[in-house]
Amino acid sequence: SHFSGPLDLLLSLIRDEQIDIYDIPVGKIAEQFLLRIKHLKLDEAADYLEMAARLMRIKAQMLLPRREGDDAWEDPRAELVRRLLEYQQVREVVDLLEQRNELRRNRFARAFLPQQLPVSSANRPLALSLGELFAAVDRVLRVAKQPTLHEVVPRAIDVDGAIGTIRAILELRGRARWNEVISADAEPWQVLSLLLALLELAKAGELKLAQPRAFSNVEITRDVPGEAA
Amino acid sequence: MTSLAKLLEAALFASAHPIMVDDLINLAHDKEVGEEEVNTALTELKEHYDTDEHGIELMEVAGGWQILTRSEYTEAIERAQLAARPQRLSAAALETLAIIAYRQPIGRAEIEEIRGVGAGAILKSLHERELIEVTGRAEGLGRPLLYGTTPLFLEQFALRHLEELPRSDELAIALREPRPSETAAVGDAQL
Amino acid sequence: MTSLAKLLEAALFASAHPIMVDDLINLAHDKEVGEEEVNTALTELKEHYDTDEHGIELMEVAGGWQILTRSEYTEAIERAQLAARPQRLSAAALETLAIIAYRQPIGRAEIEEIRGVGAGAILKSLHERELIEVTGRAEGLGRPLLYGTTPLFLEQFALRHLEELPRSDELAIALREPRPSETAAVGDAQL
Repeated sequence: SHFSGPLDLLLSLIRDEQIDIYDIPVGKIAEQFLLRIKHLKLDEAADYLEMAARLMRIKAQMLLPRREGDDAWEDPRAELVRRLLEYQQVREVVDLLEQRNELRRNRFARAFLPQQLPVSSANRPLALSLGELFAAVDRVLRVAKQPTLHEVVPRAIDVDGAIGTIRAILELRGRARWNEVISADAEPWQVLSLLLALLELAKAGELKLAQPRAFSNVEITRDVPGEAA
Repeated sequence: MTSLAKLLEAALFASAHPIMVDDLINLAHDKEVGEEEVNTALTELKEHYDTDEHGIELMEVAGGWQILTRSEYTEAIERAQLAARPQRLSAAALETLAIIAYRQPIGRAEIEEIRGVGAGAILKSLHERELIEVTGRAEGLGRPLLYGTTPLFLEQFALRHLEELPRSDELAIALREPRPSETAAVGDAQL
Repeated sequence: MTSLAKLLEAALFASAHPIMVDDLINLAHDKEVGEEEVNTALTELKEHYDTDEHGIELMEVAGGWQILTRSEYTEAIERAQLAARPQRLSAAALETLAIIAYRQPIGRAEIEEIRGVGAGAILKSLHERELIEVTGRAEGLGRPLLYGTTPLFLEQFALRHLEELPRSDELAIALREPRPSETAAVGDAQL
C-alpha cells in the first residue's frame, strides 16, 4: 500500500472528496474508509481496523440526541480533527525532508579516505570535570529505578476501549482473528486490554472464542442472539 | 589559493563527513588563525569551486563544512558503479523522523499517537541507520526511552542545523483555517 | 574545466578506489570519448590542481587514477587529529562511571538495572580509556565480572582518594548501599 497509515488514508479520502475537515460527514467517510481498506486489502491490518472502528464510534456518538442550546456538547469529531491537522503538518515536514534528502542523495561524499590514523577515540585526551561527574550522579539519582524492586507499571489498561474496538470490528465483519484486532508490536497493556475485553464479551455472550490448535490464532466470532451458543 | 585554503581543502578531502569550523581552526595550528580567517578561506575555496567550474562543491551542512560532488554527475557515477546512492527512506520512516525532529526528546507512545500506527520497527531501523539516538528517559511510569535526531540526520538531509526546519507555526495548513468557534477544539494541533 | 574533466573529478572524488582509464572511458558513456579524450581531461585536471595551487593532486597509482591530499598537508591533518579537542564523555558514560564509582565492585547487570539500558558498549569504552577495571568476579551463576574505578579515574577527576566523593545521606536509592534484604535479589539480577 502506498499509504503510510490510517490517518494518511483518511486524509487522502477527505482531499479526494473535497470534504471540509471541520465538518466531516462521519457516516459517509466511514463507509468509504471501509470500502477503500477492503479494496486495498488493508482490512486485516489492526491499525486500519482500529480507525474504522473509531469512525463507527464517532458516527454513533453523533446520533445521540442533544438538547437545544446545550453548551456542554462537545463535537465527537473534535479529537479526530485535531489528529488529522497534526498529521497534516507532519506530512508537510515530510515533503520538505524529502526534498532535502534528495538534494543530499544526489551528491556523493568523499569515499576514499587516507589510512586511518592510529588515533582511536580511546586515546584522544579526555576532558573531565568533577562537576560533570556530580551532574551525572544527580541524573542517576533522579531517574534511577530502585534496584531489585520490580516495578509494576500501573499503566491504565483500557478494557472499555478494547471492547468498543472489538464490537465495532465484529459489527463490520462478523468474525476476526486475534492478529487482525491487534498489531504485532502492541504494548503488553494493549494485549492485556484486548484479552480482558474478549473474555468479558465472551462471558456476556456477545462473541465466541475458538483456538483450533494450541498457540494457533484465536478466532473471534460474533455470537448472534438466537443462534445456538 | 592561500595556504590556509589549501590546507582546508586537503583536510576536507580527507574526511567523509562534515568538519566543524572549530576543528578547522585547530587544524591550522596557528594562533593567528581564528574563525574569521577560516571563514574567509572557506569562502575562497567555495568560490574557486563555483567559478572555476569543478565537478565538486563546498557545502555548509550539519554545523560544519563538507565537499560533495555536484548533482549533475550523480547518475553517470552510479551507472558506472563507482559509487551508489543510499536507499530512500519510506514514507513511514520520514514521518517518524519528522515527528522526532520537531518534538525531540519524544517517546515512542507519543509518536504512535501522532501517526496512528505502531512505531517499534521503524524506530529500530532509524536507530540502526544512526538517524536517531536515545537521548534519555522520560520521568514517570515505565520510564520510556526518549529519542532525538543525530548529526548524521542533519548531514543526510542537507540541513545546517535543526532551526533550518520551518517552525511549526510557519507550516501552512493546506486545509482551510479554522473558524473562530472551532479554535478551541483544534488550537493545539500544532507540531 | 571541460565537462569531461569535471565529470572525472566528481567520479574520482566519489570513488573509494583508484579508477582505471577504461572505467573512466565507460563513465563518460559517450562514443566520442575514448582513451585519448580521457587522457587529455586527466592532464587538464592534473594541471589545474598543480598550477592553481590546490591542497590536493591527481596521481596515477597502482590500478588507476586517484585524487590524493598533498603530502605536505598530511602531517598537519594528522597533528590536528591527534590534538583534536579533548573528547568529553557522553552523559551515558558519565552516569555509568558515577554508578561504578559509588557502588564498586559492581556487575554489569546491576548497572544496567539502575540505568535501565544496556551497558556493554559503555563498559568496554570506559575500560579502554582505563577509567574502570575488572576487580573480581561475583559469586553465583555465571560468575559475572565486577568493575571498579582505576587510579587514572582519580587522576582525571583530580581526586586524592575515593572518599573525596561526596557520600552523604542524601545519596538516595540508586547510589546507597543495598539493604541486606535486597542483596539476594540483586544477585539474581546478575545472572
